[in-house]
This record gives sequence, structure tokens and C-alpha cells, in this order.
Amino acid sequence: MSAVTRQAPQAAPPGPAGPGRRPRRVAAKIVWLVITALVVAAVWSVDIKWSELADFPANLWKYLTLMFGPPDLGKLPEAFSATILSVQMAWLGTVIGIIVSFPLSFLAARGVAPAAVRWPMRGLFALIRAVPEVVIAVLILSVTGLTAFTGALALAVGSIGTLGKWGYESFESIDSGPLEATASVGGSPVAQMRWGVWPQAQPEVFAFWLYRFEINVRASAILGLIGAGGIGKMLTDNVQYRIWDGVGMLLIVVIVVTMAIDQLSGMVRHRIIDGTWKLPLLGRRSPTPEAKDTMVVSDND
Amino acid sequence: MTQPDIRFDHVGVTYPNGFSGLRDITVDIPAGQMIGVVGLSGAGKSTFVRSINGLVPITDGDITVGDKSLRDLSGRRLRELRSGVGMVFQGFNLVGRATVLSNVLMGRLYHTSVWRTLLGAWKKDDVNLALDALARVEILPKAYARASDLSGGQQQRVGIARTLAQRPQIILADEPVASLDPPTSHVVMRDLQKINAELGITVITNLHFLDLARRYSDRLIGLRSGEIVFDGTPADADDAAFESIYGRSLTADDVLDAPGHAAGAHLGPAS
Amino acid sequence: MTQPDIRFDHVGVTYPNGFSGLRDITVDIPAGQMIGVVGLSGAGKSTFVRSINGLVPITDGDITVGDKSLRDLSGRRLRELRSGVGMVFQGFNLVGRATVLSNVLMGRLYHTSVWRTLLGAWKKDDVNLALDALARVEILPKAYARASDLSGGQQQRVGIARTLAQRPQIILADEPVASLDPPTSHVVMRDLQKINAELGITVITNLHFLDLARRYSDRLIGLRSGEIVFDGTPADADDAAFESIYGRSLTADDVLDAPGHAAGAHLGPAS
Amino acid sequence: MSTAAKSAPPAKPPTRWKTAAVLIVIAGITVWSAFGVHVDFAAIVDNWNNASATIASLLQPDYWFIPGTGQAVLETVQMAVIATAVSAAISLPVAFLASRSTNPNNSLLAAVRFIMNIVRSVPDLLYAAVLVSVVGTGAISGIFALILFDFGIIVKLVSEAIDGLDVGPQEAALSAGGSWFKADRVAMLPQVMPSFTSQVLYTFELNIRASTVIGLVGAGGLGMLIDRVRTFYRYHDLSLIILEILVIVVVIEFASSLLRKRLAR
Amino acid sequence: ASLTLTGCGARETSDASATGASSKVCTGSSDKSAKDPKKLTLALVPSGDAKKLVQTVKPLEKALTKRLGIPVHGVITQDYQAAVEAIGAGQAQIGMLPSLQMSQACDKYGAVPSLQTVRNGKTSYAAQFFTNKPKKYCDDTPKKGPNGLMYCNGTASGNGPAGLDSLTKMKGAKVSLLQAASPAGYIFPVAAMKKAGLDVKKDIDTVQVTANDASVLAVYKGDAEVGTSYWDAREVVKPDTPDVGKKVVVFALTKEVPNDGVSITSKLSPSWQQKISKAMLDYSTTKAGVKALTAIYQITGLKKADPKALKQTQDTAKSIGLG
Ligand SMILES: Nc1ncnc2c1ncn2[C@@H]1O[C@H](COP(=O)(O)OP(=O)(O)OP(=O)(O)O)[C@@H](O)[C@H]1O
Ligand SMILES: Nc1ncnc2c1ncn2[C@@H]1O[C@H](COP(=O)(O)OP(=O)(O)OP(=O)(O)O)[C@@H](O)[C@H]1O
Ligand SMILES: [Mg+2]
Ligand SMILES: [Mg+2]
Repeated sequence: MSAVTRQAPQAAPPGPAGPGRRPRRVAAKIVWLVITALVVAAVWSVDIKWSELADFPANLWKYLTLMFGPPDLGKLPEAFSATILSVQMAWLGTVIGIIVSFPLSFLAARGVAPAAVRWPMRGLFALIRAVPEVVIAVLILSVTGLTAFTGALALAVGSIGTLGKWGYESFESIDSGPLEATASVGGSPVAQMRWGVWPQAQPEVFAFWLYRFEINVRASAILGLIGAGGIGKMLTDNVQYRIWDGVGMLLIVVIVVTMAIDQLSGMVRHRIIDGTWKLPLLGRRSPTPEAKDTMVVSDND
Repeated sequence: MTQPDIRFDHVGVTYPNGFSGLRDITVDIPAGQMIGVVGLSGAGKSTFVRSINGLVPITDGDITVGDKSLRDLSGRRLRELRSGVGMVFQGFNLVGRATVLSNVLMGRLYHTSVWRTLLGAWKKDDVNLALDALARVEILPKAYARASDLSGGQQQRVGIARTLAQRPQIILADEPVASLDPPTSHVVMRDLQKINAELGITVITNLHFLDLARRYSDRLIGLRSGEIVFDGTPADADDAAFESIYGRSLTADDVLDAPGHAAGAHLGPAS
Repeated sequence: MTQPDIRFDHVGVTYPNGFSGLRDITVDIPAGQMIGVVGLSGAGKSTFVRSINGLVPITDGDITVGDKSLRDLSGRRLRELRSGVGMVFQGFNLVGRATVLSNVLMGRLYHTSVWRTLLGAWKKDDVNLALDALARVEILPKAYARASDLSGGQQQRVGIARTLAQRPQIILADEPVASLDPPTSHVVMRDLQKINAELGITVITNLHFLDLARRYSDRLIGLRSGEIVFDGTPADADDAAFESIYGRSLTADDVLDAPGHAAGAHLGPAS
Repeated sequence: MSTAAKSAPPAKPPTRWKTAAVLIVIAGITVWSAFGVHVDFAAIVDNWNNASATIASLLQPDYWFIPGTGQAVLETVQMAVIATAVSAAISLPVAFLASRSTNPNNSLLAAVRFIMNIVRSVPDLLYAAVLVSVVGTGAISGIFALILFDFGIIVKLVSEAIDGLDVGPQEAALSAGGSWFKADRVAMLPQVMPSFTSQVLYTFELNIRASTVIGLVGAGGLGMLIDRVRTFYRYHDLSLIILEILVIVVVIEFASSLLRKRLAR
Repeated sequence: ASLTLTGCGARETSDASATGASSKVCTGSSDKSAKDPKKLTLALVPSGDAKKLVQTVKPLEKALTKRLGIPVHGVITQDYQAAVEAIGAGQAQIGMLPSLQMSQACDKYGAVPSLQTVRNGKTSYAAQFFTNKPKKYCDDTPKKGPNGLMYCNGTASGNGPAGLDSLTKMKGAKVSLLQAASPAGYIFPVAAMKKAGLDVKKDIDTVQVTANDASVLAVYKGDAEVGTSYWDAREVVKPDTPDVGKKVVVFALTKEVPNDGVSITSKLSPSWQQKISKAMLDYSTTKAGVKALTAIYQITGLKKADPKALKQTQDTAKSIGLG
């Protein structure tokens, strides 16, 4: 047992031979404690009549049968055109939101713009997210009137808040390798963004765009209240008057349409990421777990 | 058209966390040399080559490339310097989702206008240059494939082509053959050697493997803990040099039944 | 306590996309051997070792491990087999965010109840076993460090410790030394060799480097395009063997200035 | 490299027309939508300053209103905390069932994804409205509605994050003889924690903001207060409420980036 | 609103309602330099089934288009604030609004409170409380009113106030209320409850609805025990649910609420404001007009608005801390 080989593999400091003490991780414990305390306090203090939950299942069943047993097929055309109008509003809102938020989110990303630009941008995104959709809609309404266009614009403004945030988060979470490569060939900041950052963030950003479109279809419901039309209007009309089979019909149409959109967008996303078309509801992961990407973006130090 | 010399003058690199990556390095690299940099993992090889194009900022001393001092070079002037220094990365640093050609064209970014960059509307000349570079490393047929669809060796060659398309005066290669199989390693190393010989470009290569470094370099630099512990021709790199670089002699390691594994007496196969 | 033999009987592996990873492999691996599997990238080395524990399903022929046939083994019975076959992965496959100890304890999963797994409440015995395994590969002091904080060589040893904690009868190692520096590579290979020698565990190791394979194996298996092109002792592995495995002779590669680099005439440094 | 002659560059693959086709389809949908909603940019040009007076008063919060909002803020935060906690707890396992990487059972995977799609398709407003009918008004239906929104969102985002994880460790756990459940627990859960945490914080933010929808159905909290002040044009008060939401949003954003930095290293 | 852009804060002058209108009665303004409009938008906030409103508003659109010589287009919004903002910004020129919103539109944007509706010969109406538990709330046995619906506590006449003593029994009950901006669905009933010693926030369990007949239906379907609406919203529901008059019994009426009416934006010239007002008045005297208006809001006629009377709603709102 020569001393040479004894230490050889361990050029490391001659620390204790044992496994050391199990670390306490105090900070993590405190965080958990605080969270638990918060939840307990909220449950304990909130004004809830738990007894109401007793007939929840029976009631739920009752309303489900009212809605779907059977849905009012006569409302199909109305439900369909309302959903289409909502989809149009959501699409337009998303497109405008993307056009505005995309450059702004670059300006909000670390490593792109100086802090003096970055923080105001992030503040703007947070501010937009803090303003309720209805308030945004009422502001826009005084400009464009009681139209579906107002609805689309309200969705566009709302989208800027979330898309902006998601945008700079994904720009910041890319692998630095290609960015380093574009820097090392002498590329300007714009060139580094275009070729070092964007190709990597692209799939994630596309995913967020599509997801926001999906959210906008649903959010358009609230805008129906202010006269923008679409599913929101039909929804409130039917819910207010307890026409549950009408609600059921609308729900079926909304679900079918959004699921179709979801499948299409999943397909597009798959195309961007893997280079092949595939429906997300089907399909298993490819059997090679050693993903090709690991070669490309193997970490550097 | 003279190639620039590289001069390290008492260079030190201290990382923001206080760790010294390089200490008091003074070394002269005349234009046109083929240099192998060897050392243990963590010795500072990457830090050494990355400091030459300013990817790692130096904190002490100075590096001069040609007549330019790297100290406080920034913005457009730094980019200009970088455009003359090509870098081949260990992890390839390709944009997997872009085509091979786009990746190689990234080498031309310094010479491309902003709007062409944005639209990806490369100049015809640059495209030809990129295609030539691909031809040189013999993967021209893959020009329009997605970079991520290539094998490791092929990806490494795309990295080299990107550097060639840059038309650099200096090539820095950070472990260009790690995780390639031996024949492919040799191909890549010979490519670099040929570029050095034919075009007179200075090539500085980090290598884990002393044997590769010995075979393909004019000059070896051995690093350990951020300091130069060896500097000489491959012929000089004997066992003593090995020991100074790797901290122990190869021979002791080669002993089949090294003693000293005390623990684990009851580690047998489960019944 | 006998170790199981491994028997390949006209084994073929066809991947779902129709690609043949292995073709008609028939080979016998008696218990206790130390085997090196070599071949070019894409030759089928990984497919070969991964088929032994069913990570890659075989499509033709049969593999028997001891008296168990792998054909159609699934669910609990497959897991039982796997618990006796340890695997060391090229990419380490550690959970970077978990502690080293947790990673090693993953080797005990088969013997741990569902609720213990869920809560991470490992049995005292298993923890001791894991600590012993860490001691054996000499990184016991790192037991409570995050796996991602370790150097490459250390991570690889955690992978080996995980396998040891499993108390397997067979160890499969898929390129355990790729991207490690030479001294560390030797340490890892000697560890495996010692485990084989001391505990009588069959060790099958994929290696890119013929020299390492030669030095540390009792027997070499050379693969090419999914077929066995060499099977013999390291001493038999001469230049002819090299040529059959790698498709060309080493000597030709060693020629410094290989001919045939026509392209790139105008690829010179800028200005 | 051998004597292989310099091969001609391959023909450029005809991807241009595909890109063009996609762009045309997108433009087409946009135009169709523009007609559907009767886009009228002229109105924006003509009337853009109509909103300025309202915006001006929205820029001046009435800080004296702070005590008036205390109860509502408390209610909103209570509902958000409970809903976030409950939905985090139920969506984590479901996210594992909804990811291709962690659920080997194809038909179960398809079923879970199908149901989650439905859960996500239902407009928030409808959840709120139906729940009010089923459970009655008050915090409880608000909490239920929030849980339903969050559930869909967390499962979607987290299962996508799981899809993108390194499956190497999971493979190691499987090859040590662990079942899928055990392998997912030991090898995948720790990896997905950072993105799970950040999604949970994101839904917490959403829950605070969703109070408008919740308020519409009378479930209390800031939403009802917003409704009250805005229908009486108390824009300085409205401004204060928005400011309060902004403060909460920013605090959450900070916590989130802090946690992400700590967890993701 | 004060436009001194301090940027940091401004005190909400809540009891002066922005322009100090509590002392003065707002009569609106006009824009003499305004060009002639090319088309007009008529904003309606439904007090009943919005879908039916779409159909019934058609004759009104047509008649006004004919009389004014430019196209008039009706838009329905579920949201009072949206309607007022639209009129304020000139996005809608004519608004058929409840009394409170007429005063608000005048205070905030100078919209002229032009006409008020007449129903059953009155320019005011009572807000009603109704229940599906008559035994609990009625002191006498419910009787059929002239319209065939059940009333108790002397509410059949429709003249408020009546039966307000029984409000104290609502303690702890589920009560369907409209949004806070609704005079008959919220302001007057809540003011009455306050007088009877009930606090909306603590003493009852609110079921929020957004329309008067929805409130009736909520009680009819058992979602709430007591509901509030204008008198008598049950008639709207009756065609679809014939037994609503039996199951849902009115047991109390608030004091009289000023009727809703027509506001005209201040962004029109005085002559156009006149023209619109006259056209609507004219139309309401024709047979077809009466029929159409009745179909919309059970309106039997229109007359010049009395801004002072309208203001009562605002004052009542203030009495319960709103406005
Ligand atoms: N950004 C950084 N911050 C702090 N320390 C760093 C940083 N980058 C590298 N180091 C440290 O500096 C030392 C030298 O690192 P370097 O990457 O130059 O080593 P190397 O010789 O290239 O090793 P390898 O062969 O593993 O790539 C190492 O100990 C490393 O931990
Ligand atoms: N899941 C899969 N589907 C289709 N083909 C595959 C799959 N996995 C591997 N292959 C192919 O099978 C062949 C053998 O692969 P394998 O991974 O066994 O090679 P290897 O010898 O381990 O190579 P390396 O040294 O690069 O790891 C390769 O050509 C590879 O492309
Ligand atoms: Mg390095
Ligand atoms: Mg392999």
C-alpha cells in the first residue's frame, strides 16, 4: 500500500476521510416553513363555509347533466360563429402583441441592453400585467368604440405583458456556447442576438406565442362583456339565464376548436424543434435518449 | 501580409469569484507556430487560449497581438481583433437548428452589415467562401443539413470551417478532438496542422492527450494550476516533463494492482 | 454464489426506424471476464452492451444471462434482472441537482419500497452500502456535495459507486473514460479492473481507445457495422486487427502530410 | 481526408417556398381575422387622445384609499395562496403523467393529455360562473375556479419542461432495476423542480390578477372592489388598486428570479 | 377630474363626484363647432335578455335611421362603465341608460340627459324584493296581482315603498344582487336594507348576477332565496317559465327609483342633439314606436328628462357609500 498511489487519484485537499456531516440546509427549511405557515394561515383565516362542499358532487353532476344531457344542438350555429369571432379576436390580438413585445423583450434581456433600458422595460411588462383586462378594454374602447376590434386590441395589450416577460426569460436561459461563438468571430451585438441567441430561444418563444394565443381565445370571454362579442357574450347570455344546455353546446364547440388549434400548434412546434411533423396527442419519445442536442450544446467548462 | 506575433507579458487572470485562472504568464508566440497546450483538467488551458481573443478578460499584465494591446480593448476595436482570431470550441458551439452553411457563415459576421445579418441575406462572396471552407474540411455535401443532424466529428469540422471562413491570422482550438474517436481525431489534427503549414496561420491547440500534442505540435506548453510548467519542443517532453505537468509519473499508474483501496470489504455481489 | 454467464445467440437489433444496430451476434461471455469492446463511432458498441440489460430490446435471436432469457422479459422480472446488472454511463447520467449520496443510492432502487422512494427515506443499510461504495472509489468526502459541483472524473466515479452500491453480478460500462484526462482515465480503468479481479464481477467496457482496451482487458471484442470483426486476447490485437476494426491502418493515418486537399486555394488570412 | 475530389456544393434544398407558404397562411389568417373583427385603424388615429384623460387620472393613485382596500387585498391573497398550494400539489403528479418522458404508457398518456386539453379549453369566466352555481358565491368558488385555471397551466408548462429534461439519470435508475415510478421520483423530480417552482410562482401571480374574473361572479376580493370603483369612475382609487397588484406582481417576479437563480445552477 | 398631473397621487373627491355636482344639477353640454355626424351609434345596456334585445332593437334602429337621414346602429354592452365611456368619448352618440349612469355620463362627460322613459304612466318605478320562500317573508298570504303574478305585503300595486319591515328576515340568506351600479338591482335595495339594519357585506350572502331577469331566475331555480330587480321583472321571464309568478313572490318594494332614459353625447352640435331627441320623442308617440319600445324595456312612452329627479339615484348611491 504505497503512499504514492494512495494520494495519487486525490489531488484534492486532504479533507476528512469520512463522508462529512450531512448539511443542514437551513435556508431551504426556513423557506418551507414560511410557505407552510402562509398556507395554513390562509386556510385558517379565509372566510369559507366548508359545509357548502358537502353537496358539491351532487350539484356538479346536476349541472353537468343540465349542460350535456343533451346540449342544445339548435345553438350550434350561434356557438360556432361566436367561437370563430373569438378566435379572430384572439389571433389578431396575439399577432399585434407579438409584433410589439418581441423587440421590447430583447431590450429587457440581460446581456443585451444596459440596465437603464432593461429595468424600465421589465417594469412596463409588470405594469401591463397588473392592469385588469376589463380596465384595458374600457380604455381602448374610448378610442375604437364598442367593437370586436377593441377586444382584439385589449388582448394585444394584455399579451405584451406576458409575452414580454416570457421572451426575456427565454433569451436569458439559452446556452452561452453559440453566443460565445458569434462573439469570438467579432459579431456586433445585433449579430450576436440574431445568430447566437435567437435560433436557440426560437422554439421556446414560438411555444409561448402559441400558448398565449390559446390563452387569448379563452380570455376573449371577458371582453364579450363590454360589447366586443364572441364567446363571452354568448356565455354570459346563457349563464345569466341559466340556459345550461346552451352553455353545454358552446362549451363543446370551444373545446373542439381550441383542441384543434392546440394540435395544429403542437405540430408546428414539433416541426421547429425536431424537424419532423407529429401530432402531440400521439407519439412516444424517440427511443434514443442520447439526444443529438447534447453534442451541439455540450457545456463549456 | 505579415501574421501577428502574440506576446504574454506577466499575464494574470483572476475570475470574479477570486479564483486565479492564470498566474504571471510570460510567453512569446511568434507568428506561424503550431502550439499544443497540455495540462490536467482545470489547469487553465481554456483560460489561456480564451484570453487571447478577449473572451476571458485579463486582470494583470498585458497581451499584445501584433501591435495591438488587449488591455482595455473593447467595442468595435475588440470585434475587429476577434475577427482576425478564429476559435474552434470543444463543445463545437454550433447552432444546432441552423444549417451547416449558416453556421459556417457566422464566421463572416464581422464583415456583414446589420440588415444582412438580420435577414440572413449573406453576400454571394461570403457564401462562396463558406462553401470553400466546407469543401476544405470535406463536408460540402452536408452544407444544407441541420447542424444537429451531424455526427460529432462532422460537427467539429463545421466548427473548423467556420473558423476558416473567418480568414483568421490566428486559430485557437480548445480541445478540438475531445470525444472524437482516434481516427477522426487524427483527421482533425492533421487538418489543423495543414492549415498551419500551408497558410502560415498560427494555431494554438488545447489538448488533453500528451501523445496527440507531441505528434502534431512544433512546440508544447504545459500548464499546471495556472502556471507554465513546461515550454519546449515535443522531443523535450519526456517522463519528467509529464510528471511536472500531470503531477505524477505515468509509470506508477500503470502498475496493475495498485494497493490502497481499503474500504468496501463487504461489497460483494448480491447473493 | 455463482456469477452468471452471458450468452448471445444469433442476436440482432433492428431499431424502429429500420436501422440494424447489431447483426447476428453470437458470443459467449463466461462469468468473471474483463471484456473490452472497441469499434468506430456508430459501430454498435453501445447497442451491444445496452442489449444485455434490456435497455435496447433485441429483435432477433436471444440473450441469456445466467439461466434467464432476455426475450420477452418485462416488468418486475426485467427489473430484477437489471438490479443484478450495473451500468456505468458515458455521460455519467447523474442527477446534477441531487447530492452525490442520493445518486449512489439510486443503485438501491430495486430493493427500496415505493413509499421509501417517494419520501427519499432510504434504509440505513442502503446508506451504509452507498457510503462504502463511495469510499471504494475514494470520493467519500464528497458524499453530501451536489453532483454537479464535481469534476468530470469525480462524476464518473460517482457513476461507478452507484453501480457498486447495486451489488451487481455484471457491470456494463459504456465508454467510462471518454472526456477524462489520461491519469483519471487510468484510475477509473484500474478501479474497474480491481472490481473485476477482487469481486469476480464480469465487467464489459466499451472503449474508443484501443490502447486502453488492450491494457485493461482479458479479452477484446471488436465491432464494426453491428458485426463482430475481432474477438481475442489483447495480444492478438495487432495492426491487422486494428485495420479490420477501424477500417484502415493506423500507419497510413500517421503520415503527416496526407495528400488530397485540393480545395480552399484562396482561403488565406484576410488582407 | 483523402483524395476525394472537391465535390460540387449540393443543390440548395427548396425550403424557400415552404417558408413562403407558411408566411402566406399566417398572413391569410391575419387578414381574415382583421375582416372578422372589423379592424379600423383610422379610428385609432382620429381618437387616440380620447383615453388620455382617463389615463392621466389612472396615473395618480389615491393613497388615502389604501385602508379601503385592505380587506379585499387580504381576501385575494388568501384565495391565491390556497389555490396555488392546492393546484401545485395536484398538478405535479399529473404533469408526470402528461409527459412523454416520464409516462411509458401510451394510452394513459393520451388520455391524460386529452383531459388536460379539455381542462384548459374552458374559459375562466365559465369555470367561475358554473362554480358559483354549483357551490354558491364566496371565496370557496373563487378558490375552486383558480385551482382549475392553475391546474391546466401548471400541468401544461411543467410537462413540457419534463419533456425537455435529460433522461440519462432516469435511464440509470431504470437500469438499476427501479420501476418507472421510482425512476421518475429519484431521477426526474429533482431536475424539474426549478421550472416547477417558477411555474407555481407564475400561477400565483396569475391568481392575483385573475381576481377580476373571480370578482365578476361575486367571489369577493379585489375583483369586486375593482368593479365597484370603476363603475363609479373613481379612477384614482382604481389606480391605487392597480398599483397594489403591481407591487404584488413585482414582489413575485423578484422571488421567482431569485429562486430560479438558486435552483437552476 | 383634476388634471394636475402630479404623477404621484391625487385624492379621490368622492363625495363631490369629480365636478362638485352634488350641489348642482347636471344638464349636459354640447359642441357648437361639431361637424354633422355621418352615422350614429346607439348603446344599450340590457336590463333583460340581451339576445332578445338584439332582435327588438332592429325596429328602433330603422325608425331612427329614417328620421335622421343617417345610419343608426345599435350596440349592446353588458357593462355600464363601457357604455358611459363610449358616450363620453363620442364612440356612441345615444345611450339608453339607467338613471345613475345618465347622471354619471353628464357629470363626467357632459352627456345631455335628454329623455326619460315612461312606464305605466310613471317616470319612476319601485325596486322589488322577491323570494321563493313566501312563508318566511310574507306577513299575509300571497295574492295574485292584476298581471296574474303573486304578491304579498301590499306590493301588488307596484308603488313603493311597501313591505320593507320584512327585510330584517333576510339575515343570513342568499340574495341575488346585480352589479353595484344597478339602481334597481343594487343601490335602492341595499339602501333599503341598510335602513332596516342589514349590512350587505356581513349579514347576507350575495349571489352576483348581471341582469334583472337573471336575478328572478336565480331565485326561481333556487340559487338564491331572495332577489332584487325592477318591478316587475318576472314578466320578462314568464313566457319561458310560466310558473314563475307562483314560485317567486314579491314581498317588498323600495322607494321610487327614477326611470332610465336616453343620454346624448356632448360631442354633437346642439342642433343634432335636438334632432335626435325629437326623433326619439316622435317615434315614441307612433304606434309602431310604442310597440318597439315596449318590446325593448317595457317602455310605454318617452318624455323630457328631469335631471333633478335623476339625481336621486346618485344621492341614494352615496348614502350607501358608493359614487
Ligand atoms: N468563470 C469562471 N469563474 C470562476 N472560476 C473559473 C471560471 N472558469 C474557469 N474557472 C476555474 O479556473 C480554472 C481553470 O479553468 P480552465 O477552464 O482554464 O481549465 P482547463 O485547463 O481548460 O480544464 P479542462 O481540461 O477541464 O477544460 C479551473 O479551476 C476552473 O474551475
Ligand atoms: N434509437 C436508435 N434508432 C435508430 N438508430 C439508432 C438508434 N440508436 C443507435 N442507432 C444507430 O445504431 C448504430 C449503432 O449505434 P451505437 O450507439 O451502438 O454506436 P456506438 O458504437 O456506441 O457509437 P459511439 O462510439 O458513437 O457511441 C449507429 O449507426 C446509430 O446511428
Ligand atoms: Mg477547458
Ligand atoms: Mg456509444
